[in-house]
Amino acid sequence: MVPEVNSYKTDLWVDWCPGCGNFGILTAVTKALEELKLEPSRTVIVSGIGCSGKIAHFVNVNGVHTLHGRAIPFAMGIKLANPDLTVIVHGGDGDLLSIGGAHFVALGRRNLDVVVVMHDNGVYGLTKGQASPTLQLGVKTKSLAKTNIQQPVNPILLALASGYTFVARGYALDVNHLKEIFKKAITHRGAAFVDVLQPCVTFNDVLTADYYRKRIHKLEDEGGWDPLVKDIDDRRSKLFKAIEKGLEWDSKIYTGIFYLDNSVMAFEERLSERLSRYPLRNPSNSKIVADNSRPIIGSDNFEKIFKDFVVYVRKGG
Amino acid sequence: MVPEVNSYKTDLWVDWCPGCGNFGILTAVTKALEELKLEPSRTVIVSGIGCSGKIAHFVNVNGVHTLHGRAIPFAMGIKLANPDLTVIVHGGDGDLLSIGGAHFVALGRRNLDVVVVMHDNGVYGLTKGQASPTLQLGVKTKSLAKTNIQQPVNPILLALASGYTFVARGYALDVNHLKEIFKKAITHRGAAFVDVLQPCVTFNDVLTADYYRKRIHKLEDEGGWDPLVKDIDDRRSKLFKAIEKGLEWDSKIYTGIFYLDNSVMAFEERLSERLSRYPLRNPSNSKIVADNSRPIIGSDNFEKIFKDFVVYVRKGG
Amino acid sequence: MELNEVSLILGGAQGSGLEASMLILSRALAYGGYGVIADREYYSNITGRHSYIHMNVSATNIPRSLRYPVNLLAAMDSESIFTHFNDVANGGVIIYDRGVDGKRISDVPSMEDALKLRVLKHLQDLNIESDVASILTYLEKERRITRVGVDFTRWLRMLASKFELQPRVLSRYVSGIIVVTTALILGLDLEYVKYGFEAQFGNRKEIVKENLYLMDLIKEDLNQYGGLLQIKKPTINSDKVMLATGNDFVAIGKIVAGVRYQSYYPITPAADESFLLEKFEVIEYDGDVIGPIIVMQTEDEIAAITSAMGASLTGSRSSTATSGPGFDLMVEGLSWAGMNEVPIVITYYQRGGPSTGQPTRGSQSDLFNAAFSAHGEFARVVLSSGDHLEAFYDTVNAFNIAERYQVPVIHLLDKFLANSLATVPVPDLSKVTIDRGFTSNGGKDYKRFDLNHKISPRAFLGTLNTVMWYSGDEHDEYGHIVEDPENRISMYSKRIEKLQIIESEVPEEIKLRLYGEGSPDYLIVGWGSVKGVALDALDELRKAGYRGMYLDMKMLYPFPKKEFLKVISGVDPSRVIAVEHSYNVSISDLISMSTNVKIVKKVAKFTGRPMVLNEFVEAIIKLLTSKEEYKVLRYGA
Amino acid sequence: MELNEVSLILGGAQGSGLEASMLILSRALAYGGYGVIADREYYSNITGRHSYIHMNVSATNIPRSLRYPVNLLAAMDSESIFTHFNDVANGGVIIYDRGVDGKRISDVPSMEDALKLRVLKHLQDLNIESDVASILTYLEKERRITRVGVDFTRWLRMLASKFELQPRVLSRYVSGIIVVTTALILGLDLEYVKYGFEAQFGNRKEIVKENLYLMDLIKEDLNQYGGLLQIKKPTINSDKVMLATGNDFVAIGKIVAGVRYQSYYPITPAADESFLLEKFEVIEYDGDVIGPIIVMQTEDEIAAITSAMGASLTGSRSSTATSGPGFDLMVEGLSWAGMNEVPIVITYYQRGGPSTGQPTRGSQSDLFNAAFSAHGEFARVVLSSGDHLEAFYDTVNAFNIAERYQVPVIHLLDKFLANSLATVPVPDLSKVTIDRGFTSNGGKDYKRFDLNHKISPRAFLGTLNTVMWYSGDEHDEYGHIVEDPENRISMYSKRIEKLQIIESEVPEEIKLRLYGEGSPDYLIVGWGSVKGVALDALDELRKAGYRGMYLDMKMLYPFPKKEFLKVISGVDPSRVIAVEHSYNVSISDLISMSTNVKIVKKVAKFTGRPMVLNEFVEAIIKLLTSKEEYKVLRYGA
Ligand SMILES: Cc1ncc(C[n+]2csc(CCOP(=O)(O)OP(=O)(O)O)c2C)c(N)n1
Ligand SMILES: Cc1ncc(C[n+]2csc(CCOP(=O)(O)OP(=O)(O)O)c2C)c(N)n1
Ligand code: SF4
Ligand code: SF4
Ligand SMILES: [Mg+2]
Ligand SMILES: [Mg+2]
Repeated sequence: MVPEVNSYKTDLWVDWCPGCGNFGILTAVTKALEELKLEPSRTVIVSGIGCSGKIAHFVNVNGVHTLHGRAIPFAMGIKLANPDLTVIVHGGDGDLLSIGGAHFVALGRRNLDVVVVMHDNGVYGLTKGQASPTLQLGVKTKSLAKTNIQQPVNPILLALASGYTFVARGYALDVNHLKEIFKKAITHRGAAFVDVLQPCVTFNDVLTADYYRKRIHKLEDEGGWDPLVKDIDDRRSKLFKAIEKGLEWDSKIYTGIFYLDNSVMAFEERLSERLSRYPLRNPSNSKIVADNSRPIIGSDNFEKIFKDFVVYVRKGG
Repeated sequence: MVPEVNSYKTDLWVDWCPGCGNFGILTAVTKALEELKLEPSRTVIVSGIGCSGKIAHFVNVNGVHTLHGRAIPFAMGIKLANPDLTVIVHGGDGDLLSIGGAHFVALGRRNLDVVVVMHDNGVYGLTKGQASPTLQLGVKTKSLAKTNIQQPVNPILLALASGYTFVARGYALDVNHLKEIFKKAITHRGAAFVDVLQPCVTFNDVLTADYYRKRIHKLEDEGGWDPLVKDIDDRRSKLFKAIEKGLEWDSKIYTGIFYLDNSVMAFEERLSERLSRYPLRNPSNSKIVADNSRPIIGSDNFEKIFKDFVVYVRKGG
Repeated sequence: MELNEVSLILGGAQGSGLEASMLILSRALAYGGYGVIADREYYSNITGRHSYIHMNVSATNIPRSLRYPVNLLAAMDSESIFTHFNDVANGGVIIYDRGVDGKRISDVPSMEDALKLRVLKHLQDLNIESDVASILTYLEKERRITRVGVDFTRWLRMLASKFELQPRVLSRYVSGIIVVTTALILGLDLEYVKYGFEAQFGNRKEIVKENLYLMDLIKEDLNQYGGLLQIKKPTINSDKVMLATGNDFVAIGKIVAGVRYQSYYPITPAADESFLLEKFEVIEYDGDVIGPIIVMQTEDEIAAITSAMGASLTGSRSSTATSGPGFDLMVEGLSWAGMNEVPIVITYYQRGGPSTGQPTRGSQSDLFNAAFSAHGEFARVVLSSGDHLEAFYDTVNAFNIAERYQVPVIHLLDKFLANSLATVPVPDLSKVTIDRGFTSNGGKDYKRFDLNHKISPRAFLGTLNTVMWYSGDEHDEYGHIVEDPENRISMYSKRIEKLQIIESEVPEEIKLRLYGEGSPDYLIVGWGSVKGVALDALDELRKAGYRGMYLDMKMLYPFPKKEFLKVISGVDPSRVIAVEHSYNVSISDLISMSTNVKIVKKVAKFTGRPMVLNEFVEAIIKLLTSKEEYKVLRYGA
Repeated sequence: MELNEVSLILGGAQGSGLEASMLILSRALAYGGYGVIADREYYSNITGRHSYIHMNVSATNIPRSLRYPVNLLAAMDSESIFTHFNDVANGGVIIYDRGVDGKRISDVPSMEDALKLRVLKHLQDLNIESDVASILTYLEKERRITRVGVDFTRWLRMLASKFELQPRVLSRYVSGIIVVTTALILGLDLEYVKYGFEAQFGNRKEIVKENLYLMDLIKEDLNQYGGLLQIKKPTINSDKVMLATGNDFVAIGKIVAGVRYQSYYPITPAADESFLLEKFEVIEYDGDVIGPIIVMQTEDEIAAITSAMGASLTGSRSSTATSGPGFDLMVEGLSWAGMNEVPIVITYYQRGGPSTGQPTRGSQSDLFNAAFSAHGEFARVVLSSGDHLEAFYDTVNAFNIAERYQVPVIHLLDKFLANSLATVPVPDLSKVTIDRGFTSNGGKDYKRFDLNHKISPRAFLGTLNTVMWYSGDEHDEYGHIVEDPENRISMYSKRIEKLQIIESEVPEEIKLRLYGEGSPDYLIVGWGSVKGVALDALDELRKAGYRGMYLDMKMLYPFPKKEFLKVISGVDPSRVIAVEHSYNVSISDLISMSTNVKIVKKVAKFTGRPMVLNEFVEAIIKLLTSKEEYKVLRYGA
């Protein structure tokens, strides 16, 4: 069906389970895009495979629905080649932290200006409810034959350890709060990570809306919370505070922005130090063809450019 | 050549560059095995691909030299199937933290009783010196065409975030100290990680012996350092101390044991709660064949075991 | 008129309990002595998309294929009617919820546009309105299809008040209603259905009771429809059967084979196999214990194959199960297995590709991936299975071949077989043996890759007084890296030449099987799950006067040239037809490559839906009677 | 007697500067007007293992293959002598360090046991002691081989005192000594060598000066040996050449083709290509800038291919480079490219497999991996290149084909070509064009997968007023997931049927090339880097009275059946010989499969070392004159 260009939602039928937390994420992200007035043609949602991954089809901006675990490197190629685009990754907790774990860490290391939104439901939704890397040890959701015997990884701590410069957690059912986080993540220059607690009503009967309702606290509601790194000396202390809050779980689960550091150069900036005219001139817009379908390197300049490889045979002999 | 069974070193020629830090690691590990009197036939070194990976051939215990980045899952299969074996992984920093990043995190989550030794030289040795994930941002070793524009990942912090219950750092040229760390790592029950600072004399002219000599401090030398988690309440504070020391780099680099938690069940223990006779009875020693090459499930017991799938057709009809 | 055979479709939204309906009804039928095969079609979706069970029930034999049109459609919702009404045979029956009478196609958001438009067009051509009632009226008038409108809501309300049930749990009872109604129309003894409920719900006695209460209600209300499509009394002579899916049979095969380490990363349609294995991790039996089987959910498929190889080195039978995307990730590991002569079994369930493709639909498009992916040259074996029972035996064969020849074995199955439920004879355990190959007790100067043997004696990691080395690099007899060219030639040749040993030693019945009448006037060649439809087609075609045979290629790599050529020798090449669920019908390429026999006639299907008998037979006749060489089948919603 | 052609080996430990020797000497020779080809053989090791350069220098033409025995061995150490002494021709020359005279084989720990034992056995058979002096004496006496013993240490000491150099840097000058000594013996004008030093060290003027000082010393000391193997004055008529490796030519080809995103994960023998590209990230030229080319070292090969696909979607020409293990990891990504019709180039350098195998040695054992790995069916193209210059043009072709047909293109090369250095004519840029295929400006109702075209017009991510979707799932024209069977048939067929368009449209010279004389009495079929040796063999065989042709298969997939059959039609099938660096000679399987032509005669080599002319010619003659069908070549240390 032809998408309505005026809306940030496509008119496809959304085939998530009724009550799924993903609906909240979808609303929050479309609202964020709308409020930021992002041009759909200059915005790309890159998603992995899972229930979460389908979101790329439901938002009326460019959508690249990739492979399980690989949304981040796809997004990296898109962003580096066309740095004008706003690139947002959506993935499941299995997608990003299990099979995609190496890419998750690598993106943090690069601090590339991409937002990563993790649909954190504690299960592998689309494959019918196996334990995901965020499911707590010893838990047995109704979809598991046996108790989970793998420890969870804390996404906030992992993101901080990897080098993300914007680290936040949102809750799928608190759409407005989530939307605000998304807006800040999108406008942040650097790698941003948003862990979104997302009830899976079909497979996860432990991490339910009820479970979260009792535990969620907003960081903003803690007196004097300020995640922003003021200068390099402030980094360590902000990092520790972020870790401290990020690790809380059993009785209190914090949402909001844990860490925000604008002092680290984004990867595009580092590149631009090396590639003089980048990002203005970039892979997606730099010329490669001259007239008559000729390459811009032709008989006239080839030898000059590759002079190190050309040997002019000595005269006479 | 036939290895000398009395020695923990094989008599192969060691083809690392003269002066390579790997020699120190080799000595430390063979000494540790020797002092622990580990039975070579019950010990397995599982290595990845890189200069570091060759170590599996130089130690006279079982050696499994695997694939780039995959030593950890190979080791997991070996250890789970035969939990009697002492299993030690050796990998490069590229091997374990770049291509193998997802496995590195997953092992921490499992707290499986395996030791991971990382040969941390800041470069991809065997492929001629590209930047590894531990090389600092902005550094240009002699083997790089351009300055490194990826941030380093801090292995100590990443290991802690992943859930390793023994986290240490050693220095390849301080063999005795390293050996002691190895011994403790091997005897620790759970996932142990040892980050070994290893000068690469051929490609890394920044992280040299000289560089380290000026900066290395032993944690033990700090008054009152005690990495051991006493009880669950102590966990958080020990974790924070470990992170704090682990993040130090520019002027001081700490070696020694950062974190040690014996209170987390090892994966084998969790399994044994589920599989009654494990680890005593395990995949490598449990019976599968009866007499005459018959499976132990035969005509007599097949239907009983799989009764849920058998339908006895109603009589008469 | 009583029917020998009934085809039916149970349709409804994903998540509404269709699978339970399938299981209960099939158990009931099996208990009653009928043969059943049931294909499960569903979207890559958890809740809401259209899903259906396509079943074939027979009183006279164990059915091997599906047929269209069906005699009965049991529709849980309007979408099922819109989607399948055209597939109901004249004189058939449609069971549906009277509450949806007024629904129009445009009211159904879950239907895909392509289908909607197609159905609307069709209805327009027939000059019917696009609502349920109009369609049913039309069917009644023009095609003598009885509509059995039932009132789900009323029954559920009665159930609720009787047992004091919450409204939100009521939808769970719809699956039972569908079963009972269907059973009534088939004129089944309701005792069978009772058995079905009991077998399904086991000791959850309350649920059984509730369903039996519903059964009584329904029986009363629908008395008039009883036996509308009366199926004959069964004449299959067997006092017990197994009722299980392909996934189940492979899992059971692995348990019997002695698998001790199974790794997996969840993926459709492979994950159910591991799920079952998890249930059998430890089998307590007569005071003894079988196992443990460690079933590991790994972080990805790379860890799945590499950890299984690690486990295998310790001497435990090890395997993993996956489908296309996961197999792709295992390819580098496969190459290590080849280099290090590691016995390992990879159960590979094909689904629709490329990429994520149609993850819940079937295909046979991965033959070349299984046979040829991975860099470098080394010995591997690819086996396929034609039906559920073969899947069981072949699973054991796969482990035996893996250990005997110290090679990775890929057991290539597909979603059709994996997810279809069937009544199957109980395997004959007296035919099963375990072959662990040439093992060694190691010792002081043990050489894992001893060149004195074509297949080196294998000691396990952990063997007393023994150390050994493995390396993905080229190695010497000890397993240490060596780049010497002469050593290279010896080691490399030794590894590859195991293929010749395998080709010559593996028994013929594991390689291929031939069905049908001698000196045929046509030959169908296929592999895997097309067997069922091919065999049924032989029967149909015989009635139409064609004498045919079906050649089931079971060992696909190394390709059994000799045996194949023997079979093919008597047949007119222009009367050989290759069939496959793919576009390329790649088995014909494999045959060309291995034997230089060129098969030009092909039947292909790549919609993700299984080949059904009628279209298959038609295609064969067309190919036999015309110049056409390539038929694409397209039946099935 | 002056020589038209000289073969030589420069041997020494890895890390001792052999590569520099090769470059300086080759530059000198190129400057002097000679043709050069140089193969580099080395272990998977950074320092210490034995490494050597095998070169062929010609005064009359650009050499295409290597030969044994060699006329000259320049040995930096004793291991080089032990390893290669047997490969020196009667009447040849060995340059060596007099300091190693007393070394015995047992003193060399870096030699592998297999080789040690073989050499010891050989020496025993010859009844010689296993020390350098004994061997050289024997060679002098029995085989008229001149030993040119030099005193490295003395020269280096003199150099050190003259320029006040630290002892630890002295070893760097050994490469220069080797070059000068070799040049002297070949009777080269030392001006050429001077040029070599200058070209190599550029503005590091001090180093040039030091080396020239050494040159003078050596000239004086070794005057007596000047022109011992005098090479003729060159008669090749060309005023300029390129001197570069296969890696270099591919990188240069990518730059000319307009690559803008190249991802890689380090791996031998691919990484050098990316290393060169990195140097050309931004080409400042005449006040303008070409580029930028983003060269990304990714975290693994999965990220390499997926990020390159991402970049490609934005319209930038994108590629990645790898070898077997890395390609294996890219296979799932490849399948996504097929499904989403993403133009992307994968440069695939084959090395010895399986697994890590022989990572620094060559092979052609990955043809089937390139052509058939990945699940599901989709269009891809596999191209190969026969030599350095072809590698350049084919790189551009690869991008053009990728974009024109919106398919992944695999450019299949190997380590032999990648790492060998050669003098090559400067590419003719007037023959190069850029074809970006069918692009679109998008717009409001843009459909990325428009079924109205066999190849849908491609708009790029970021196009004004345009949104589009991509999905690895089966999709509709917009790119949205759809499981409808009819849509499936259309989309699936459209994607695969591009193969037919490619087969029919791609120009013949990209598909295959035929060399040699018409109506031949034998035909060699090969692909990739065997071209050089095959062409030289044609010449040799002509001298022996055989009229042959060489068919170079360049487009391997889709296989150009029509053109192949045309070529093969005139030739007696029993006189067709397939050659490949593999065990299976898989090109013959590919041919059987695609055309049903069965090639039974095969020449294989899988030691990791390149086929050399003498063994190749012998094998062909053997196959032409006997019943033998399969020859395994094994020459080279
Ligand atoms: C390589 C590969 N392996 C496995 C799968 C099967 N698969 C599909 S979705 C999924 C996991 C979904 O879990 P998660 O990432 O948490 O996403 P969710 O569905 O919970 O949103 C898996 C394993 C796949 N598509 N590709
Ligand atoms: C899949 C795969 N990709 C790439 C390589 C090539 N490779 C060999 S060693 C290596 C990296 C070595 O670096 P590191 O892991 O740090 O080990 P080191 O050599 O420094 O000890 C790489 C990329 C490979 N063997 N396999
Ligand atoms: S399975 Fe869970 S995550 Fe997936 S759509 Fe349903 S509720 Fe949402
Ligand atoms: S390259 Fe570096 S790490 Fe590798 S052996 Fe040499 S010094 Fe050691
Ligand atoms: Mg999830
Ligand atoms: Mg390293």
